[in-house]
Amino acid sequence: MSVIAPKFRLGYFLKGIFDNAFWILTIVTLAGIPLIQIVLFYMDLPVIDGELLTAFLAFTWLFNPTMQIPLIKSLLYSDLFRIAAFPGFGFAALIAAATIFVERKMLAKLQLRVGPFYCGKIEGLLQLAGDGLKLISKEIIIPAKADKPLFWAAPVLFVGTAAAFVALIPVAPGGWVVADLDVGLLAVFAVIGFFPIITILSAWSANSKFPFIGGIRALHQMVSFEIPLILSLLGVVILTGTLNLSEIVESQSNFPWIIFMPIGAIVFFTAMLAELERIPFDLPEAESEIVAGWLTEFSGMMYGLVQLGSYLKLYAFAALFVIIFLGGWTGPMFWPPLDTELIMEGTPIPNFKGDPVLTVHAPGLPLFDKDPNEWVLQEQGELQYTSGQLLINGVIWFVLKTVAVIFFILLPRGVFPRIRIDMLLHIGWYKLIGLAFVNIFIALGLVYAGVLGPGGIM
Amino acid sequence: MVEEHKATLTYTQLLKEDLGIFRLVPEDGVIPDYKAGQFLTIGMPVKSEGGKVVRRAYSIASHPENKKFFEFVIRWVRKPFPGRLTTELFNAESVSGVDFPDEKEIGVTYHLGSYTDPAYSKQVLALATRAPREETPNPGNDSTKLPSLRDMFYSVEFHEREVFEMLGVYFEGHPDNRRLLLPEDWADLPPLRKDFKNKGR
Amino acid sequence: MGTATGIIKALNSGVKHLAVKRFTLRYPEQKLKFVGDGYQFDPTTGVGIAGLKGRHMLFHDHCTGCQLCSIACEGVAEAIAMVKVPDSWGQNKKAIMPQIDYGKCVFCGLCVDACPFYALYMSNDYELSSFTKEGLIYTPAQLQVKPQVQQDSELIIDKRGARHG
Amino acid sequence: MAEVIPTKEMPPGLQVENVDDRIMTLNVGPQHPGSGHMRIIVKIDGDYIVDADPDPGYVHRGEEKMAEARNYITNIPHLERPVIHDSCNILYPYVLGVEDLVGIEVPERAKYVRVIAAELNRCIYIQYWLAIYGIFLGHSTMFMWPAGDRELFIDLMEKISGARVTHAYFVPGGVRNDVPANFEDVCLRQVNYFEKRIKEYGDIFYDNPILKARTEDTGVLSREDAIRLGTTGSVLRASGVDYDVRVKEPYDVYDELDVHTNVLKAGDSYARSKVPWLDMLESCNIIRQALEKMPKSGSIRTKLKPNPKGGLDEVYRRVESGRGAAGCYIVSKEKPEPYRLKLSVGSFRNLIALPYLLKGEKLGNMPAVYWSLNYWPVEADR
Repeated sequence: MSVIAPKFRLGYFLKGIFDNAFWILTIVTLAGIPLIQIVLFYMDLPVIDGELLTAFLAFTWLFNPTMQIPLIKSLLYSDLFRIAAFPGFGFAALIAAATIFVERKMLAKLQLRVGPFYCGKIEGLLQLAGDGLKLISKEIIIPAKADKPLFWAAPVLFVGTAAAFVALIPVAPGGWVVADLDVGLLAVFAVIGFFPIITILSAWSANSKFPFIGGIRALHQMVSFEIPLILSLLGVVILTGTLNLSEIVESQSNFPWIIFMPIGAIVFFTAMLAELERIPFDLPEAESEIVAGWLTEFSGMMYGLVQLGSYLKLYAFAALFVIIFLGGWTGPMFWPPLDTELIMEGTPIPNFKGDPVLTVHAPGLPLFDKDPNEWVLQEQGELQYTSGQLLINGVIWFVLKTVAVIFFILLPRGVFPRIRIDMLLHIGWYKLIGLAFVNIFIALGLVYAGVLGPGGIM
Repeated sequence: MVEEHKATLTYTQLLKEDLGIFRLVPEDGVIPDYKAGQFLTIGMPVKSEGGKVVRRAYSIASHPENKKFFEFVIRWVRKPFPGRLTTELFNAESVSGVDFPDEKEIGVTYHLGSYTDPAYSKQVLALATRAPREETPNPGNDSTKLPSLRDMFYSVEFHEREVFEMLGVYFEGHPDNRRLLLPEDWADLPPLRKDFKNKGR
Repeated sequence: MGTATGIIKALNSGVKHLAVKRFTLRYPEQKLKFVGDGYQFDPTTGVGIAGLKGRHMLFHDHCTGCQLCSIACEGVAEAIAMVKVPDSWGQNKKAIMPQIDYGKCVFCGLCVDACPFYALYMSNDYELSSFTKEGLIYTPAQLQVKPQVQQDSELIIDKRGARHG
Repeated sequence: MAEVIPTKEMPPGLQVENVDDRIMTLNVGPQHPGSGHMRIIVKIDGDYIVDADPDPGYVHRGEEKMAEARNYITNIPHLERPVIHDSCNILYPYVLGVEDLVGIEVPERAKYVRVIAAELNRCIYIQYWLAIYGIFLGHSTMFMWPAGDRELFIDLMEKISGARVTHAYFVPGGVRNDVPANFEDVCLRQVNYFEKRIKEYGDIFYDNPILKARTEDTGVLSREDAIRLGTTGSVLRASGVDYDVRVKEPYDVYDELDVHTNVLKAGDSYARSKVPWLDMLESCNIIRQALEKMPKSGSIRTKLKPNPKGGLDEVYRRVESGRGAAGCYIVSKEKPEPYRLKLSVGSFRNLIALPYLLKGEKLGNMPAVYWSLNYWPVEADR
């Protein structure tokens, strides 16, 4: 029995549509068009085929079928794309969204229920989008006497820090990382060190008791678990002799480090759960004790931002685990890469006399086969060449491994209850640090025995 | 129903180290007729507590036709608290107040059960007493008062608080005579009195 | 090592349930099947007949307007009011019949127990929601209509767990 | 001369507290996800609770006063409201008491049906309680499983009584209607399936080392204190007191059934949460026995006068409900309505142990201790 709600009136409905249209037009004209102009006329633009890209050229090439692919390629290789889309924020956010979906459905399956079911027709695919819309449309309430600037800044800072963490993660061979630092691992720890500060600031600024207790708990937890987190990775650093994450991955082309350092992996995984505030270590958000911990006073999209940040963090930690212990993108190729010469120079086909009359180019992947800035790099003497197959193969392995790790991060939520703060600190300071030292001794033993590491047999 | 008389101790005999026979003769007033469930509350001023009169209820052991004295056979129960009625034997199942506006009294019934004694665990012991009732109650400050049993049975604490707010019976000696279920700003009659009318029904 | 085995046992139990059938009843598509035609009462023996206590059914040709159902309801929910009906019946000289407000009714069924003339029964229909409070008041004419109910889902228990099917 | 600090005049009714810097007062409830419909005023020093004061009454609805205006039959739907998911058991002492007052006998078959319905209701209650215990400890699976498996018993109760939660099924003189045909088979099948599920609860929750580490040795209530505080039900039995009204003072046909009392010695939160779990197994046993011994046919209800009156009398009857002994004290004055009706319920009696146990505990233990007391706020308020 579906009846239109009695309050419905066509006039209000139309007025709503006109209102929306008016505001969208206003914002587009006042902000959108200037933004496009700034991007087109004032930003550094790439060089394509020896010609500097200008707005005019970009618009022209947009409708020129032969120049579309180089144009898109130049976009793919620009820094903006890396930060916003592929190895950076967009990719991570996509995996985070998938994580939320998988978490809901998997937990529902474990608990003999169906989970999100109706939104998006198929198994609640669009539920997350619905939740996002709901959060955006909700009112943001700020407690009286809160420290407003800090309170506003906290969620943004949280997402920003999580995104900075994501920027350090390499996902594919050939420098597919936003920031390829030589001290990548140190940078990771530096970024992780920001989270407790943001947490305690937001908890303090809310001027409320439950966030305060939650913030103090989060501080305890994060600070005490950072030490085993760092110590557990020292073994790998000793063996590889580098802090660069890409090089750590490349050192595992034969075998992942988890084979030699299972203890380190377990310590890192446990400390990771605590850093992520996942069950069984979700004390800062323990709902039955302290409402929602340091998230109690957040509402609307502020809460949404914190959630987005924490799932980005989850992806980044899972990726870090993959990079350090599971060998990152290394894995058997799905199809063998073609020789560089085959793609670039082609195979000359001779006629019966033996004179080459025809050159056949092997089909590469059109977007990924060649760097458009090749000639610039050639002149600078640092040409990088990434085969499209290698890239796609690497990304697939990386995502598969990350998803597997994420599954194991999600699983405890259905199986374990929350633990208590004193048990948590006991685990952190007594057990995990001890185990981390055991792991370091194993690594040192391997080095001094000459089995692995710099100068080792392998 | 409750009368207070002075009485003299006329005879004691120690049967065992913790069991004795005591006889009391009331100085004024007569010994009432026998009724089932009759008991006597004996109060004595205790010097160590500043002359406060401590009351305890005892069953009468004398023959129903004996009109000369009350006889008691009293056993000193040492465990767990010396000198008190043992709580190992009894714990409060419920304390319910009943309003009797016609008799100008408010009855309070303690239902006591026992957890440990196999003989008593099959039944519930009802202790009933009554307090005077006033037409315009002022809970806590009028004559509707009873001695609290909280010292004897720790478990009656919340029950007595409930009776206090629901019927206005103040329990002397109760450490925490606050409201329990009703709102703090309740200013009407105690709701379980008969003259408190439900709105509607 | 008790800790490790406990953790592994718990994880195993959790993962095992990923393969168990889901228990949820998907309500608008599936509806539970109930016993019988609803709760009825036999005043001669004084014993009811099992069934769901849903929306009432009023048989106009049995109702005498004796108000016993209304009196029974007074102490419970005051949901039953006696109203005039336009057509007159031989057994109902005053032409009054119960009108039930489902905003107040608690579905205890004491009115059915009170009726000595087999006039008031309860049916299997439980979908009574309405946008307005007035829509919850069912007049004698509405109560006369036998509800159309399609309820076919039952609890199934097999090797892969219990489910509604 | 000490300077007299001028004090601001406070509005009447406002209290000024001496604020200690170390002590923080938390209002846990009534809108707190870990309180239920009550407030616990908790004072914490760091992570330790120094004082806890329960403040119930948010769902007080005056059932006892309302009962004085209604007759013995129309009271039935009202008196089951305090614990709607244990409605048969909360109604049981009232029905027994009215039967004593009016002086009627219950047919043999009705007694068995009552026992079955009461045990089914006990399972429904304990599963609901267990679900909330699970979510209080952050174990969301333990919330969903019992809440789902509860459907098995709700389905059975609905087949018997026609309502899913508020059954209004017991009446003085028996029960309102006979069980449907082939009920025995369905009941046995679902009870057997549920016994298998109970083992799964053990794997994921009760044998979980994290749960044990969390709840063992917290909120320990010794045997002496359990007796002294007058606790009842699972709280008492977890402290090592062998007491169950079903065994000690059998009502209806419990004396013909083999009822085993589950007693644990530890008296901590873990033991208090484990006793109800064992009770569910025991309930399944009792249901099976009762189904076997139940007369296959016969009268189910003794006919009562339309408006029964009690004599000038009073009666106190008690039963073992999901939360412990539930008693009903009825004072009758030759009227169709009770003169005074008092419900003595397990939740209210266990509430007294809450401040006693919480003092000195950590804040993180508060939900575990609080809910292990088998406390149902609505029932305590009545």
